[in-house]
Amino acid sequence: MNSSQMMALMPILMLSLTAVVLMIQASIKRDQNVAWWITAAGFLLTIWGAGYARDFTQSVTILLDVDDWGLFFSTLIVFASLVSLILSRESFSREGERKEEYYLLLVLSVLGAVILIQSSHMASLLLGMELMGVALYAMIAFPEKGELPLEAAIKYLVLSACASAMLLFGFALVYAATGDLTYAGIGAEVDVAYGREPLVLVAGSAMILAGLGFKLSVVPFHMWTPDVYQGAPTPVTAFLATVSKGAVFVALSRFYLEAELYQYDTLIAALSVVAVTSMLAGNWLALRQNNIKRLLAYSSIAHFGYLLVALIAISIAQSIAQAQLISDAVTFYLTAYILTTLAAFAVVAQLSGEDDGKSMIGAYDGLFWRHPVQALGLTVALLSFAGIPLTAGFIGKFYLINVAIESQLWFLLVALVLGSAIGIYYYLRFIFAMSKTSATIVKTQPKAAFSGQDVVSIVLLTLVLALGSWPQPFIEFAGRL
Amino acid sequence: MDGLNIPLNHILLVSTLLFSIGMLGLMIRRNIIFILMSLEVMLNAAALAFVAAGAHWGQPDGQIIFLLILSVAAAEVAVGLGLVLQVQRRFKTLDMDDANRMRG
Amino acid sequence: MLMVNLILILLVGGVLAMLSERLGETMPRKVALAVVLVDIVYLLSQLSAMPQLTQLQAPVPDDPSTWLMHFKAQWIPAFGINIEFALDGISLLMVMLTLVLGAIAVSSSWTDVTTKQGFFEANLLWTLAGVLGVFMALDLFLFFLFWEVMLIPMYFMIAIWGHENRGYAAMKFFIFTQASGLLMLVATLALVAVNQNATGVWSFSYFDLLHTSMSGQTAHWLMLGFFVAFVVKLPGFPFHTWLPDAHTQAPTAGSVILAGILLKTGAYGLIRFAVPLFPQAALDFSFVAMLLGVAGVVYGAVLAFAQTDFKRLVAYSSVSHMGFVLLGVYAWNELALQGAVMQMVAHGFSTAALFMIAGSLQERLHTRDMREMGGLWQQMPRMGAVAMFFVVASLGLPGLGNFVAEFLVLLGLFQANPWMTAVAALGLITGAIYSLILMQRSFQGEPNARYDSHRLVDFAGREMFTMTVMMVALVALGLYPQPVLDMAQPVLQSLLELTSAGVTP
Amino acid sequence: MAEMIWLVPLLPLLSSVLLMLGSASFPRLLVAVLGVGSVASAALLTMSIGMDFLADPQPFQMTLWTWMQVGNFSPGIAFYFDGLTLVMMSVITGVGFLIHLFSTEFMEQDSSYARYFAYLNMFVAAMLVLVMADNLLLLYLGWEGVGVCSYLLVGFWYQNSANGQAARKAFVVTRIGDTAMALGLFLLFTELGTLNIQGLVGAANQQWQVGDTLPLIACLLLLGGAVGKSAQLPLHTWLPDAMAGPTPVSALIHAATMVTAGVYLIARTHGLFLLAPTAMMVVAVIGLATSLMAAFTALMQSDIKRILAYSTISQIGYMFLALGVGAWAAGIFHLMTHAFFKALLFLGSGAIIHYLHHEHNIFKMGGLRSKMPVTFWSFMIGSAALAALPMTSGFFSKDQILLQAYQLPGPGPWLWLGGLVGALLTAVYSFRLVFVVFFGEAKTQTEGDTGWRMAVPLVTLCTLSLIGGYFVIPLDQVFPASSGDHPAHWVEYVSISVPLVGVLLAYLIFHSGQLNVSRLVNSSIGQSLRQFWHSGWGIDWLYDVLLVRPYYQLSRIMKGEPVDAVYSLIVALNLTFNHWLAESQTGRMRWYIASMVAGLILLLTLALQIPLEAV
Amino acid sequence: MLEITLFYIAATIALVATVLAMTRANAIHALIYLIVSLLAVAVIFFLIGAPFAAALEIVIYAGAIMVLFVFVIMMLNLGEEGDARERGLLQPKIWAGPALLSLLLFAELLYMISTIEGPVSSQQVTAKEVGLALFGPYVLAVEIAAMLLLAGLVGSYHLGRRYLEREE
Repeated sequence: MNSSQMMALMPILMLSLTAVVLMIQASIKRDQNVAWWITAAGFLLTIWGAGYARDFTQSVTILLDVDDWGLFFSTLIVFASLVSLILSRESFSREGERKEEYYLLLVLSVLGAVILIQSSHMASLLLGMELMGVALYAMIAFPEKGELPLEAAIKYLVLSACASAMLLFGFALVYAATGDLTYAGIGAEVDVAYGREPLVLVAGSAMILAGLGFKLSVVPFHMWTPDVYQGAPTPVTAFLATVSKGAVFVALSRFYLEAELYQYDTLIAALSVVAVTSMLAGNWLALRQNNIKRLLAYSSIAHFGYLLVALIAISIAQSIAQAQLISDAVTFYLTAYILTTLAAFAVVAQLSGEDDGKSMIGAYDGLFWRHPVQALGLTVALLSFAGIPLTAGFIGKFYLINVAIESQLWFLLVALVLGSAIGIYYYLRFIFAMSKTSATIVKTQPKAAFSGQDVVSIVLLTLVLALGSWPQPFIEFAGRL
Repeated sequence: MDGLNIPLNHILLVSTLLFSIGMLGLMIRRNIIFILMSLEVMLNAAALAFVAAGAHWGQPDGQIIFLLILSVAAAEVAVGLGLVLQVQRRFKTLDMDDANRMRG
Repeated sequence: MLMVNLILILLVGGVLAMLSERLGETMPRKVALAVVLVDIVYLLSQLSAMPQLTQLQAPVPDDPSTWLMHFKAQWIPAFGINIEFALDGISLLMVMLTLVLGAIAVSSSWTDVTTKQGFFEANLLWTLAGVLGVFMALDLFLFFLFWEVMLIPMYFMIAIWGHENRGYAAMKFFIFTQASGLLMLVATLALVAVNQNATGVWSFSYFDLLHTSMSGQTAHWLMLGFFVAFVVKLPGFPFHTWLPDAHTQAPTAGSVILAGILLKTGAYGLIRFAVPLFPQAALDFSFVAMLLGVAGVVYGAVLAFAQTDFKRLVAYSSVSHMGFVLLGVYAWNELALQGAVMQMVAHGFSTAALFMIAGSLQERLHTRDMREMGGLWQQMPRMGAVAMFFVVASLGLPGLGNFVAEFLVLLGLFQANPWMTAVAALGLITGAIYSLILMQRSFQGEPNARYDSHRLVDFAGREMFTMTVMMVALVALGLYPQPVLDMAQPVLQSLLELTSAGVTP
Repeated sequence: MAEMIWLVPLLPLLSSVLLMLGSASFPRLLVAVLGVGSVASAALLTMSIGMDFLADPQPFQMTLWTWMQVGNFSPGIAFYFDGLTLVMMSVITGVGFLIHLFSTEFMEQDSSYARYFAYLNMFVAAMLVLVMADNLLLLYLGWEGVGVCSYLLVGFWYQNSANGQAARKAFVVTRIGDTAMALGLFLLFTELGTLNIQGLVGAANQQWQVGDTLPLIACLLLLGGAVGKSAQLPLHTWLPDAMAGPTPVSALIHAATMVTAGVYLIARTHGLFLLAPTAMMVVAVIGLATSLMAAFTALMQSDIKRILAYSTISQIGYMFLALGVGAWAAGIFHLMTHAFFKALLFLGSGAIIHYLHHEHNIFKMGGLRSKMPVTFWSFMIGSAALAALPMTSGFFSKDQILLQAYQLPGPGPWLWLGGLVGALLTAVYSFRLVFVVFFGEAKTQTEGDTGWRMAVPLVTLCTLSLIGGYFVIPLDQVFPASSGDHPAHWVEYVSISVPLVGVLLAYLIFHSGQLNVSRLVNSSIGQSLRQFWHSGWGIDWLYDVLLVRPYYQLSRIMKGEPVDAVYSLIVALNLTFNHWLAESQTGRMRWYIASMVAGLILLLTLALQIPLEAV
Repeated sequence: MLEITLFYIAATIALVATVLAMTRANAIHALIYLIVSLLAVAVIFFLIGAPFAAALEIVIYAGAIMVLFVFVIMMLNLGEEGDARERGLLQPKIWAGPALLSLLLFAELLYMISTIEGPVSSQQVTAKEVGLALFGPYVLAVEIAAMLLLAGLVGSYHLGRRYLEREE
């Protein structure tokens, strides 16, 4: 490895450094405040590092491939982690001085995610995913009391490990068929291998998709989502929903494209079935859900169903321009989704905290009159999820519909439209609850004081709106990735 | 020694069987410890497949992945067993069907 | 910039109205009224400075420079999306209607809304801003944006200040319009994609898309996408069922805006987009569309008659009246189109007034159920007389605006399809039946004993003033509709030429 | 004076608006002055215009402004004035003035005095617009305007919902006819390109031949409107119910003016009807049938106003008969005389009702001859004219109609015969009324006879009813001249004698009792026939069963919004899916794993599909 | 042929031991069967020319990881009741469905691997080769694996420590 490669690895190095510093700090004097600041500084450094590394994009060994796209998403998920970190500050109050372990786990998990995003090899994919996952298990189970976090952690661990096993088995089969472990190598071999052992290759790919699909919680691998979302501490849920899912989706698209899985029609058919059922089932499941965390879980199922449309479309892209449009669509949608989800969880974290009862719809009655800022934040987030214009979610949906039309994926388009139409209902239910004006609620004066989380909410809300109403700069930026 | 005569698909057959058995165990056991064991079986089956494939191609990569799987398994088991301790403390049982508070 | 400013004034005004609540309970409505009036004055002052207005010429549909006004600024060049507004006679007409009814709506909320006035007036103004956007946007993306965004403040108005079943009504309203809007979005994007494939350029501009050539099949499907969105908003049978609920539950000002303006966006969309963009498909589809129109006319009338809820009755009458608009648009000749435009304006006033009366009744009686009314004329003769005026207006009494509209529509329709006209004319009879029963059950008949003991307050100065404005407007429209007709005429003329060029005989 | 013609309708209209605006604050005297004065000045204006016209009978047209201009559709707010217009305007303003005057006393006690005059003035204005209109659209405006005024006035005493019911019935039933008329307008404009009456007739005569289908359809559609407004079969049912309004209203609207609008319409568009002989035949048959049906019904009524209402229907039937046989001038002449004597009769009955505490049943009256002499003589003269006794105005007009009907080639004599039967019945029922009400024993107390404001109109109308037959009305330029030759003398003698026979019969049956018909009446056939006639030939019942109740039923069924069921189904479907899927989220890990495995199997199966064939 | 025979024997042992492990009611018994299975797999590794993997399988998998299980089982001190309970749960009603699923999965996997042809390579991949690769192109993987183990360490420390603290 030469120094240029080291420069390319700057975000990873920064995160590792943060982890090390955290450990050293813990060994000197345990102070959760200092740990928090170290972590925050580490994340900021990582973001700087990601920018720095843009001048050194290249493959680093066979394991990692640092490119602009990956660096952008690294930045994004580190940003998401930063938000999660800020949200975490108020949480886990019972854990007292032990919180620095949580920060260390958070850093390790982000490290896993960044590696996952930049992976170009099965080994790095596996390790990144597992690093992210193992740290997450502990983060989910972090609260000392309560049964739900533990149950969530167990469920996530077992199911996730099961999915990893599927993924690994799939890898093994693909390896057996192609004799290569790098994405590019597989892609190069795929034609020959397909001629030789089509079944093994396709089956292996299908198992890989199953394993990754689990992390994305697409139907039929979605069952864990609501329980884990609900049980996990809210900042961790936010982390899971944005960092984990985002990174896995990036890795999936990389693998899918570089290993040229799109050459198999049947795989596309299977993916289409998954996409359609996700779009519909996710929305149906959320329809009458009263717990906002579970609701967001179900809605995420649908959203990754929508995203799969882009993946399917890119398989049949006719031209470079079309492929560019589709990759822009993925970038935009994923970004919009991550920002929106963060905006939603920023509010949920503040309002619901770790009290499961406060996640219920009843706790949101009249929020507009109690916490206007929070209510506005959640409203904008929900509208963005629903794809109402002026929000980032709308432009994302606009992209996806465009993609579906350009690629003439009519069935998927129908499912997308149907799903979106159903989705409006449950997003509105919460908005309606927030706007309720019962006599007691209206009398309470809104809180005048501004908390740090309000600032987070406002920042995210502004981002979601800005991306929705002035998307051009971002589109240009995404186009260059 | 050489493994010239062992057909790859036989080894894969074994690993597939192991994988299926592990899956079966995962589905039927309710005790969290057995569930973790089943996961080990599945990971091991995948590892076997990797090593076999590596041997098939005469590459060290299969074994390296095996090594990585090993560390993955170790990390997961470590956290998993940590969770087992907490489960026992908070739920007073290891039966996962009884440790079920969330649904719907 | 006029067009952008018009919208901005309302948007900013909404924020001001919301903030002004801190200065006093009653401040917001004053601010809101002032904002709308400022907008009106601004529009008029700018218009008076415009020489073209006196000699309206036919705007060439695909040449924005021939329009009254045109504004274009880049927005999302990646997709060829611009902030593009343009104004022609019909838009101008609708803009003026919106602002006037907006002022009336503010006035109707004067005593109606008691909680969170600031936010209420803000929503009202934002809805108006959205509607203005719809009437002026000529970039399909921008149009869609306004089309959707105006729903949100409207949704809040129903959901927060509505009556007993507001949650359901607001939800239904939103989902109907939103789901149909999605279809329109898909159709828009498909249209743009077709255009892009043909020309290699992304453009959402109406002026570029007018001549998109596509196969008949494609055009048919795309036209349907637009059609459904607009007909849901119109509302046309069988997509009307959100309307009675929304109207019934909305606060008075909400109903006024909903019936007076929001429904017109659907009609406007049909005239501006659904037909000109797909002339051939629209022609092929016109029979079905007219059938739906006739069904709406008759069905709305029958159901209006069956209602016992004052507002619901008026709501169904809207379904019936807007059926005429649908007929007028798809008869697609000058007479019928002029009729449709007239209906948009006249219905705006007459129904808004009826909803205001309903609101006043609810405010006084705390019910909308006509079984608990009766003989109210005795206590409130002024309100009764006003109600009578608008009832006969709504049943199409000659001399008032609605008659001109319905007559022109039917006359035009007769040239297109006499049999359809014969059935649609049933609406004149059924219209009389429900209109008069409304009067009978509320203001006439034996005075209800419930209200013997306490004095019901008759219309006072403010209410009479707003009502008078609308009455004068309707009489003027009925006896001298020429200004309105003249304003719409050049536009319709050029649209007719445009579509006839796009249709193979 | 001619250029002032627009003031004629405007004056009552302005007065009406003023009265509405100031209804609460104006003193009664001001109300009366405004209400009566406006019509009076309109009448004076009409008179002076009429003088000018008679001096120089030149029809003229006057456009105030173009109402609307859409393409080549450009109806104006424009008036056309000729002899026919003059006759109609004179009747409207003249009789209207008298009735207004009468009303000032009649309605004195009513709390809504101003509202009453506002409506009444508005009616006069609308009616004037109707007859003065230069085009059919403006005519339609007046046409609907009088309909609304009629609705308002019939339901004037709104506290009683029966009145409201009657008012709505009147409006809706006429609206049915109006709708047909509107369709006729559409057809005429579409085919002829104009709605200007003169231009239209001219164009029609150029474009169409006698006996073509299009003019037939157009005429039938117009006839639909006429039938509705003029309460002819089959749309006559509203008129008897419309008697719920104040009696002067019945006199003005439902006897003298509005109900004859149909006659006016047909007369005005006679140029069209001449192109459609079949339509004319239909007009004649409808007229005759209506006249007979109504006469029989009138015979059986006991409510004084209903008798007069049916008699009005019957008399308008005569006018239709006249129009149908081409006796245009005779029809209009009868329209005028009928306006005089029927207004007289209604006002008389109004006086009776007024002073008899709102008693309507003639069998509860009696012997009023001495107590209310003015009213008695009014009724005598009115009934004589109605029965067409010689030398009364009704005699001249009705006689002309019957004779011209006889002269119609073909079915003429039969129409004449039918007309005679009607004339006989008319005499019987009108004098039945006189004998029952004014002779015999007094059964009620009166409050004295009429004051001057009631008496003056009554006396004036008495005079007009007597001498009206000698008026020469300037219609020669309007209508084609009739043949001019006279039928055989015996025809005339029979025509003259039949009413006398009728009066005699009435005297014998209802006064002297020498002719005892009770056995005939009480026989079972007589009973049922009586019942049948009394109910107006069961037509109301028929409509109730065929139209009204089904409509109520339909609306009741539909009230629940059947279309919404579709959407409810969609919602239910979604909820079902939601339910199923939510059930699947059991929270059990083993189940979750199983679902994942099943998903994997599914995915593999899908993925392996095509390679299966490829292998 | 010896290798092949040994392979089949080892495979059979592995499979049987795994099945037994999965069906035991007593955790320690199951664990021991699992270790047997792992050892048999180690034999297979050895037979197919991966001695390094075989050694790791024994040392780390069977040795270290399984011992972790033993510790925890001992710590929790699961008694006879637990065994009885476990035994009672293994009803056909419970395993029939999952068994069917597993069978289906197996059938599908079997179907697709049946097409693979060719034996495993004749050459042994020695520990040296593995080591070279490991610290050559895979050097980053080693670093990341370290991080992974760190995460596992911190996680289990956090979870386990609380357990111990509570026990005191």
